[in-house]
Amino acid sequence: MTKLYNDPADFRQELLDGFVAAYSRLVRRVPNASGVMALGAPQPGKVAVVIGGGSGHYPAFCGYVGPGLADAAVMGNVFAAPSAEQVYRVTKAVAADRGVLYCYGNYSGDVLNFDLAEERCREEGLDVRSVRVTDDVASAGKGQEADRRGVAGDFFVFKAAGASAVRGDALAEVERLAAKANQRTRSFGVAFGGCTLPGQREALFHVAPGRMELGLGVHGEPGVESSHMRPAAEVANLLVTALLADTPSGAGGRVAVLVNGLGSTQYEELFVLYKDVHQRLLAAGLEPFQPIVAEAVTSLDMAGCSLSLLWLDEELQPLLEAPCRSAAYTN
Amino acid sequence: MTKLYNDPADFRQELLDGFVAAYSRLVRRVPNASGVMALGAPQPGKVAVVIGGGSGHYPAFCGYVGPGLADAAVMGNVFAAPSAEQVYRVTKAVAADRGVLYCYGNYSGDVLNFDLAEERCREEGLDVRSVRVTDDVASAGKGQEADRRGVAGDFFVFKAAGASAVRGDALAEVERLAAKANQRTRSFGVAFGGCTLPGQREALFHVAPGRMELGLGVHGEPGVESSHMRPAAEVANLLVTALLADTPSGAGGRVAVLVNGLGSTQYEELFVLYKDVHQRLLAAGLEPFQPIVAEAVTSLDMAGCSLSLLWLDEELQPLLEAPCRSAAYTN
Amino acid sequence: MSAVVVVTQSLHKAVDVFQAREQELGRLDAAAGDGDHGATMLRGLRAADAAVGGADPQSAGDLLVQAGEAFADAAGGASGALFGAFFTAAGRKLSTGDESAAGVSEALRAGLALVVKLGKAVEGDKTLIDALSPFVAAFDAAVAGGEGAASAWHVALPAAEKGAAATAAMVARRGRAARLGERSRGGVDPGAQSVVYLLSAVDAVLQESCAANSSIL
Amino acid sequence: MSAVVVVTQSLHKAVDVFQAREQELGRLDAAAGDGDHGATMLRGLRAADAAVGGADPQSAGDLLVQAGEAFADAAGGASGALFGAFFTAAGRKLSTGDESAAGVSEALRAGLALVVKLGKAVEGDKTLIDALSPFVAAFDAAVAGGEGAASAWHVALPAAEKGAAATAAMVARRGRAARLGERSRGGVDPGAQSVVYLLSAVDAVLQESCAANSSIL
Ligand SMILES: Nc1ncnc2c1ncn2[C@@H]1O[C@H](COP(=O)(O)OP(=O)(O)O)[C@@H](O)[C@H]1O
Ligand SMILES: Nc1ncnc2c1ncn2[C@@H]1O[C@H](COP(=O)(O)OP(=O)(O)O)[C@@H](O)[C@H]1O
Ligand SMILES: [Mg+2]
Ligand SMILES: [Mg+2]
Ligand SMILES: [Mg+2]
Ligand SMILES: [Mg+2]
Repeated sequence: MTKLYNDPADFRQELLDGFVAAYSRLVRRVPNASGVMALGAPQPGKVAVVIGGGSGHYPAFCGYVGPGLADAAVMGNVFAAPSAEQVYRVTKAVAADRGVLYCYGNYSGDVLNFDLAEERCREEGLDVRSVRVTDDVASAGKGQEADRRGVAGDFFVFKAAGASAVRGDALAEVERLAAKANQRTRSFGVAFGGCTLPGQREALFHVAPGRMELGLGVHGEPGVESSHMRPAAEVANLLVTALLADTPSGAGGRVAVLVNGLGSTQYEELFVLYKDVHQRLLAAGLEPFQPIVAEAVTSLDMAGCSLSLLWLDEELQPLLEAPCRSAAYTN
Repeated sequence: MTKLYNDPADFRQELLDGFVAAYSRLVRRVPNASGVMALGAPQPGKVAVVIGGGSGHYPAFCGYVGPGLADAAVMGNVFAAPSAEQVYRVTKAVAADRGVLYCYGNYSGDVLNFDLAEERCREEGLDVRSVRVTDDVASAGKGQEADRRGVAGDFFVFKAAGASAVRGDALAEVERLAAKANQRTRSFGVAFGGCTLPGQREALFHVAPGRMELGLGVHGEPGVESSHMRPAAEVANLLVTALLADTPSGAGGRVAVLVNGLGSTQYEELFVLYKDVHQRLLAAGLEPFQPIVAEAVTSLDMAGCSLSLLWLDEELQPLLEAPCRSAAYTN
Repeated sequence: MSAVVVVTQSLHKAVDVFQAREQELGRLDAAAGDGDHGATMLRGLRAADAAVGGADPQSAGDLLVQAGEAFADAAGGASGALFGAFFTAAGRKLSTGDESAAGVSEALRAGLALVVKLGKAVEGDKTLIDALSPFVAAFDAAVAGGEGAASAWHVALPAAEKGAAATAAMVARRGRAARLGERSRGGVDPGAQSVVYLLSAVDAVLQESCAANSSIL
Repeated sequence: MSAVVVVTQSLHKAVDVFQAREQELGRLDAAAGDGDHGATMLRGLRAADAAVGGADPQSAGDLLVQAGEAFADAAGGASGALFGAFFTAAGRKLSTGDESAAGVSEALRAGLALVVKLGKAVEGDKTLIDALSPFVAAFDAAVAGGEGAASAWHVALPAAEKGAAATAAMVARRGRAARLGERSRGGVDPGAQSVVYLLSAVDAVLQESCAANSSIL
């Protein structure tokens, strides 16, 4: 339950103020807009990577702004996509001379608003492209990959886009690589308990004691299936099985791994889970590459976790390995 | 509530296995001991910094092992100090030729076990010193600083010790600087909800709806005072006031700041809180230095947060600024 | 009552209505989505109301454009973009056309067309379209049958209500809820319900104005 | 029943007792500490029991030393170090001294002395000392009065129980709970309660052994 707030209507504004006050060594507020930009932006000679979405998912999105990652993040209200107007303003603030790539999770609200901003920028002659993250296998079946929503896989796609942009790749190339990272990323999550919007007393949803929800969305969208709670080893098995069943075409044997906590689930639990995830991946003949066990894309105080795999190749691996610096992730 | 586990009796073992499997690029398991050591340890020419304590506080303690931070972490069971035997074994595994510094929170169990290990090592001719972190102003009054327990201030003390050791300082100097960092660090915390030990169905304590506990310990030790829940701005005021009232002697005007989440409290809430913390520090004539808003020392899934301030000087600031790399903190 | 006053009073009324309905709409959204629909609509309407309240008296169309822009920006999310686009497109049409019943009808059609173009939903997808589209058709028919705007509005309202109610039996194919498949069946679509509350707020203003025996609409 | 058998059977019995008491001791610890005392004791006792069970039959003193080391290592925490030290120091004394009642008395005193030395607690600090110290004194007195070990143990047990019960009214001055000041008053100290359960487990074994009319102790 959200406990620390003043007027719930000011929540987005105040969290951005606090974020920028804390991390002024990395970011500043986009003037007159609900967004955060890297200190060095706009950076001539570089494609600008603009990420964004609703609030409530920190480190997504503002935690990933900085050198080697995003140039800016547009921040909507809790669980609400930012408006097209805000996306537009942030874009104008960070666009340099090589164009702009939008990267965001594939949700109706985000698509509508980023698309409107993209159209407006294009009318002004600014080259803007978009890569929508669609990693959640629970949200649409095989063959409908483009309809899937974006969850923790955001992290891999942002990292790939940021690393490509910072080394000077052209917009079409940054777009291609981000799209490729997305095309090869799969996630699946489970939830054990609901989250509560600031100022609300009732949780968005409840998970009955002793049960868990499979495939639940990061905004509390109900899962695709409900199950009794299982030991960590079985949950690991279930997550790995769901992803391997959806292995993307052209996949190799090396996978970047992200075990993501949604909010209330402890790091210790994530490590207990990872123990078996690791063994299952090895057993499936896969080589886990620089696994990350952390809170990368949260959902307020939801209890639960997800597993994301990115099947690497020789193009993508260096992008994940590349250095970067941001409030939430430094490599 | 802890949800992801197998046999609760295996929790420590499994989380360590998972941690080491995930971060094998940074750490490895200490052979035959409940601990984690940096890949480069033992490192000749360098004082070894050994941290540790009970599990349930990730990133403390194993998340802070790596270059520029600790050489090893000894990990006890959940909320139980590691045994003297384990401390001893880990010490022997990472001690090089410049001695060893123990850094840990000041709790009866930790003191007893680290002291026993220290004594045993000394008998073997190994120079071991200890710095106990005592930052929690809620746990003992002024004049009794040495009786205070260690909470999120651990982070600053570990960072100072790690940075001093890695640049080649002698043991006495590493000890002096870690002790100085501790002497100048103050923390105060509030809790909004209890945490649950793995396998237990009942929380360790409960905070009634609409109330909060002031000065609660990171293991659920009851707070020094109970209060009605307040808006974030008032909580910020209360935290800053408590720390400023306890300003250490010799304090300057620049303070390192850590707003620490205990587990279930959202990052967004911590930023909303930080907005007012920042303003209050400025109003008090203090200059916040590279603030960190993160989960640095957690308490399973407890809801709550703490504020830590380290009054810097020209010796300590470079230690905090120095580069480091670990699973949880890279600078 | 002038068309300008109808717009400003309707927004004012809508703020009251959505304040009372915020929790209910949130719960409808929580059933299959993310629970923010009530808060999003209220945020948008407050901003629209404020934008229009501060503006110099202009044409109703210009006011609607301003309201739509303020709504879209403050609300965000899917409904911010879609309701905002509806207001803006309707306002544009109104300010270039006339404020007769036929002009209002054209404006509504323009608004609906943009929402469909942006959101790509068709009737039966369990979205706000399921309330808005039948309303616009019924309003059109009433106007073609010779009704004035206020009376056509009142006559058409049940079509929106019926459309919204029918979403309960639908499986979502657009928006957040679309990922749920069969599990999205059972609840009324929050966006469709909001359409009903919005149109009802306008209706209330129009009926009051008729009772006071004004003319324009 | 030999002293070796008393040690092994007592540990075995203690595992059963603490299994039944784990939750209760956890709750006592949660009141002012961190709630892990029951789990910690049980973990330690299981390890001690396993270590001793696997060992070749040796002297009771050596077994106690091994039990103490296994206990301390597996339990961790404050009680791991302190109970472990008690067993180890008592065992060392027993294996260098004799296994008569006077020898047991000396061993108990050696154990207590190390616990006091390490933990620096005195009676009244609301720790396990408040149960252990009166027990050792009462045992001593009973032995001095001519009782055999088993009967002295039985006679001394109420002193531990009384000491543990008295901790409820104390303010903690050592260990985790010491930070609470006045708020630590009210509950029995978990470590003191564990002393009672441990001593009672030994007593049960000794009384059975007497009933079976054995001799050594
Ligand atoms: N593509 C779309 N076309 C038409 N209406 C849509 C579309 N996507 C979403 N909606 C409408 O928006 C409503 C949800 O609004 P809201 O909760 O405010 O946005 P979000 O889904 O971004 O949280 C849905 O109930 C539906 O009526
Ligand atoms: N310094 C000390 N001297 C004597 N006994 C102590 C001391 N510190 C703690 N204890 C005992 O240990 C008990 C707590 O044990 P336990 O919960 O297992 O350890 P921890 O405090 O490390 O969680 C207390 O109830 C008290 O009896
Ligand atoms: Mg939303
Ligand atoms: Mg403990
Ligand atoms: Mg919604
Ligand atoms: Mg304890």
